[in-house]
Amino acid sequence: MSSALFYAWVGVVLCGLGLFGFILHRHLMRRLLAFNIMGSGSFMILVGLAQDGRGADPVPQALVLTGIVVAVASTALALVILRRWYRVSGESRLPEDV
Amino acid sequence: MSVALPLPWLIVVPLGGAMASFLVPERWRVRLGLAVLPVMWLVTLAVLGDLAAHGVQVHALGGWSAPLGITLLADGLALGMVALTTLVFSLCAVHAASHAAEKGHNGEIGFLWPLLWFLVAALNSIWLSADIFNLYVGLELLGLTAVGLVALTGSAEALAAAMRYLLAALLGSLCYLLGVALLYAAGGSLALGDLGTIAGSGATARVALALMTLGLILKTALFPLHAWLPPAHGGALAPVSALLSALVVKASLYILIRLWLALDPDVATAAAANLLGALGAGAVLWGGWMAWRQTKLKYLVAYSTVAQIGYLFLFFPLVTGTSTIAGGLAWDGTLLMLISHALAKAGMFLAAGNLVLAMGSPLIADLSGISRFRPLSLFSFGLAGVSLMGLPPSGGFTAKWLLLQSALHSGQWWWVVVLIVGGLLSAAYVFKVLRHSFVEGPKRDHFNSPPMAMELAALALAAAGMGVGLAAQSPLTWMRIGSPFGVGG
Amino acid sequence: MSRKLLAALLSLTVTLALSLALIDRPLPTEDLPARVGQAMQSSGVAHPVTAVLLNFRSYDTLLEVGVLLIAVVVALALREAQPDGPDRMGLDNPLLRAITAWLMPLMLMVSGYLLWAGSTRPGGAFQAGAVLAACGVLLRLCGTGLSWLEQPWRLRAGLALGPLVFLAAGTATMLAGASFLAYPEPLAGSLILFIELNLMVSIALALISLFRLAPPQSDSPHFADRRRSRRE
Amino acid sequence: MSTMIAAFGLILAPALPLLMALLWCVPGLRARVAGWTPWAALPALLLALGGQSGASVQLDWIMFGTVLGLNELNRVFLTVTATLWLGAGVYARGYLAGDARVEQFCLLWLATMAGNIGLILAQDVASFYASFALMTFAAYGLVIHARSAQALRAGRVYLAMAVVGEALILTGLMLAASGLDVPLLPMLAALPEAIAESAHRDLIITCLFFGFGIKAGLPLLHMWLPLAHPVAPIPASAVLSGAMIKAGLLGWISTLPFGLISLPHWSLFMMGTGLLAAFGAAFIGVHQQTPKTVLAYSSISQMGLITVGVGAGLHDPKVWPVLGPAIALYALHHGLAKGALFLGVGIVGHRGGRLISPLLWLALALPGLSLAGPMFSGMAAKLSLKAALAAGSSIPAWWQHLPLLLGLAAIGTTSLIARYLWLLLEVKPGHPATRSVWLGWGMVLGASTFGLVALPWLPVAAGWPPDLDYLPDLAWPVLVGVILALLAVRHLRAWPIPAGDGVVALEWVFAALVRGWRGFRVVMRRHTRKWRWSKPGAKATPSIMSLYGNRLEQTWRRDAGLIFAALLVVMLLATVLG
Repeated sequence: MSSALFYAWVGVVLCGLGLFGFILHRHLMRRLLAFNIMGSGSFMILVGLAQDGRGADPVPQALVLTGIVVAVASTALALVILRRWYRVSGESRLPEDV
Repeated sequence: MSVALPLPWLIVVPLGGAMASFLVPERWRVRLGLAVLPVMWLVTLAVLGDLAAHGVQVHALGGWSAPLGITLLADGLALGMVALTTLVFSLCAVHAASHAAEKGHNGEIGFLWPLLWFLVAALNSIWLSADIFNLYVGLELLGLTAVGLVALTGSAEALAAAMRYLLAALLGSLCYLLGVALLYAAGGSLALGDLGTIAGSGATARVALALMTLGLILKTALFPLHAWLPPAHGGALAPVSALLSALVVKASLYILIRLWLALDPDVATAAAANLLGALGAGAVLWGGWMAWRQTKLKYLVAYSTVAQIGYLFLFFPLVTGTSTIAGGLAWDGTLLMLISHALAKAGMFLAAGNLVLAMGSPLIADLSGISRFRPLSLFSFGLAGVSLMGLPPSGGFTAKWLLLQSALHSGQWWWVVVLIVGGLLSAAYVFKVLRHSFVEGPKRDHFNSPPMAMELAALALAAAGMGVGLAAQSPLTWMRIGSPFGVGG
Repeated sequence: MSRKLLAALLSLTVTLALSLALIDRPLPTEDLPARVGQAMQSSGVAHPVTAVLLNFRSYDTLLEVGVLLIAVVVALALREAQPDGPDRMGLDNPLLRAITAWLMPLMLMVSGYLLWAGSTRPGGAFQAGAVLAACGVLLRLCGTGLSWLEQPWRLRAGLALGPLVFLAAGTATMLAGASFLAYPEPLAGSLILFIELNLMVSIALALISLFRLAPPQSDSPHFADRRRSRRE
Repeated sequence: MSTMIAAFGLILAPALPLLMALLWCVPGLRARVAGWTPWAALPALLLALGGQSGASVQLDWIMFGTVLGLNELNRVFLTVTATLWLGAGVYARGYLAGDARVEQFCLLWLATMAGNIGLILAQDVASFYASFALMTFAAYGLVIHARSAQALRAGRVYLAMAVVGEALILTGLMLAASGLDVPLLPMLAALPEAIAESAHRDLIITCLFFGFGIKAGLPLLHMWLPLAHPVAPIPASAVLSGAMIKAGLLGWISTLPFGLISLPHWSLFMMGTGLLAAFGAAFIGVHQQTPKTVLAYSSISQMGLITVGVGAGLHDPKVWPVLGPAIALYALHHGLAKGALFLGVGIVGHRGGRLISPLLWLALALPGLSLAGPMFSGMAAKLSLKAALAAGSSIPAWWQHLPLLLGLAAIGTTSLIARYLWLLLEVKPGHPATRSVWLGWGMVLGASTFGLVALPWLPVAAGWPPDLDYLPDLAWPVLVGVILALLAVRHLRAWPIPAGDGVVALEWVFAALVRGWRGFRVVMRRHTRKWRWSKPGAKATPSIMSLYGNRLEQTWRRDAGLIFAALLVVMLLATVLG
């Protein structure tokens, strides 16, 4: 196994863990963290898998940079909504999940 | 020979509109929005004219052609969606603007306009993009805008709905991104047109397809992943609901369709297609049933969207492994269904918004007596309902007719049952509303009256849904330009 | 209990499927890195990642900045719909203040360097903007009000600056007859730097705003009621 | 030039009412459009009277290409339809003057009319079905015009049956069209052949027979009729019963494979059904308490007779060329006569039944006599139908009794008319009759009395003037009926059979089912509460979401993540292994 493939595989494991957390937890903060873990996992797959056996590839690296910004924006938006929701309802979970 | 208008204008104009309306003081935003609308129309019509004159258009962004750069592709389907977006958006914008004008201010929804323009930019970027990673960015752009529009009123209900929507959108786009990562590793290119070269025998493309499909159907709110949709669409402002139901859920479906057609036929298996068809059938039945059970008018319309989305997913079993004729019929039928649902549903949401405004109550039971006071809004609601029920001569009917013919042609008669039972269910929930509004209950003479422009916007959309069926040939002829099923029909 | 098991089982299956996809992978037909290498000299920058980000796939970057801006717009809209109470941010911590005072110039310098370095080595507008935003966050944690940000118009102008410049550059090339975002070769390097500079400002402002707009802990009467009733 | 005029007429006939309906949507024009409403049927009438059979026009830009045309057969239907819509429209103008919902009524009237005329002229499946549906659903508004509880109930039954009918018709048409080479542009004329050769022939015929049968008032599918007709405004009842019922008949005639193959089983079934309707409806009808309900049952009975004729046509293909026109003629006769009878109720209503002059009584009774047989148009229609039935070769043995059965049915008709006239006496004075009301009634009455013999192009098979030898055949049932009626006045009291007969039982069963289900749920809930995990007495959290969704829906919302993952696994299996 090349190191690039290993990175990709770690990404796979992270994705699995993230998915597990995302579907199991109901606390919104935990879900958000799980989403970020899953996101990191997919970035690792994106970079690692493409470079396996072919050496450095700038394209996926650039894609990941774009992806990170998008993930940051999404996370920030989620946090804003989450905090607003917490403020008006006093809940850290969604209505049916309480 | 005239020079074709560059495609990016379709994105530059709304993006510029978004930034401009973000910059200007609040009191100018409505006027600015109405001023940009004609520009949007000009650009749309010019590009449509180019399509008619020169056929399929390709624009290599930055001068770098695929696979190095990103290309925009404007075939009949893409520009059909662009035109649909412009039409639906204009009428929703008129609705929103006259609502704001009537209230005398738009303080509480001050950032509505920048978000609306971002929505158009995001939609157009998705319709035109021919690059799977760019589609991911477009999806995120669209998702966050839509979530923002849902949350806009800031009430607890809106925030909860937005949060649930956001979670679904995030999970969906992550799964899509995972698929992109796998496809890039397997094919070495991100261009949609290059996907067909990936060998279908390996597991990578198949796993990628499964991930992307699931992510996209979560964003499309296909049963049983539809749970986020009713609160989000049912709780938002009327023009926002209209745009979300008419266009936003279609964007992820559009990507899915592009993806399935681009991949090697070996990858898109019949089992997967039938699974999608079965989920679509479930959506038609469950969504229709739930719509009928609703007590709030806008939730009824929202569940109706859940049901109508189901029809669109019959596309997959009807084109996978069937004859070209059946596939072509399904292609035509699905596109027509997509357009007519977009128009009818937008009209229905606007009409429902007007009715709710007039009643001062969100409940269907409070509609009694409205038939005499707001006949025009009710008429628009009914007209849109005709299209959703699939009664002739609406677009819904023509689309269903094509889908039925396709199902019979490919020998999959069970989808016929779904289509017909779905029509009966939609009749049940549409007439539920009409029945309540024809009842003359306790004397009520206090009804608010929304401005005329709001009623006319709803009517225009509902009538357009009707017109699409009446003149079904011409939109289909347009949208067949560059179609994988050829121009015959 | 069974829920946890089910979740574990399902995610394990997905992990296995992904692993299978990793192993059973066809060889790609396209060699994109080679194409990037060939196009490098006309890209205007020396670092391939920056070239991809701001030239070959600059459209992605434009939309990505749009995503960031949307998040801020939504946060602003939500604050309008539900005004926050008095701003009580600011930790009363002398050590933090002291360190911030020391670090601030250094961080500003790092930020500038990252922006400059972007054309030849790892770095760029986002990284620089992130460091700049960190400065803002630190200042805010110290309770130093960024008062010039309170002015809505200035904030909006700053936020829209980067995307607008980017969009204008792309449109200008289109008006000149080339493709959208097709920088003329001799100008490409400086144009990219200029765009990145503006982007950095907007990105930093966006991140700071997002930090500021998530409502702080508050004990509004309504909120306290809800918590009390839950406890009972 | 003349083809241009013909094409223009063909388009204008259905388009004018539609156009006026569109103009109605402009608030400023609404009152004016309402005033013009009756005249929207004029182009159709002119087309029917002055048009040429064989004219057609193709409009490629509508749907998948729409074709409108006029031929020998649909011209007959167009005549009766246009006359009725015009007459009843003029009548409605006087009848509804001062009604609060008159403007809405006009919109629905125009839409229904457009559908009715459109379906008659349509030559392609899509526009035929489109017009049919437009007529069906717009008529719902006419039925519930009064908004009373009765009207809404009638509307509910009407709508439920109409929706089922539409679904059946759509299924049938589509299955039939799928056998054609060009499935997108099927012509109506191509359907009978396609059905005759189709592998699903019986399924298609079942769908179409019952689908159109709902409109035509087949037994057990008739239940909307006696509910809807009495509650609708009088002019609406007239067109419902006179013109729109005939749409079902036209549907049969233009789609089923008449004259192509022999289908003895279907023939037997249809004729049996028709006879059941003819006698059953007459029996129930004479026990009714309002004149309009009696007329509704009379319509069912008359449509039963027509169904017998239709069934005969499926037995022997060779009979059809004679039988088809005879059926059309009979439909024309019945439509006009029934329209005149319905409108007559309103004429009586303006003074009260006992106060009107003998001459007026005679005028009111005329269409009834015509319907029963021995007079005017009715005579011509019945004679040609009898002649056509007699022409059938390879007759089954029981066919010889058909004249007797038809005679017996005529006794029923006579009794119904007698009952109707009797009930008219009881009508209390109501609204004033204006000139429009008299004019509308007069138009329909005149057309029903002389129309059939005045139009030279009508295919009167037995010829005119009729052979007087047939007179006894037609006269004896009337005599018997009159005697029976006189006896009944003296000695019999009406049974309390509710209007809508079967639907009452159905409603009862349905209500019982709903009650049972609710009770079952209450019991189950009590039963399961013990095993709920939540602590007893814990107050349920009031959820924002409680206004929508049920428990299953809440599960899907709460466990969306798990469902997503499960579906993902299924999809992975489907792609990787499939």
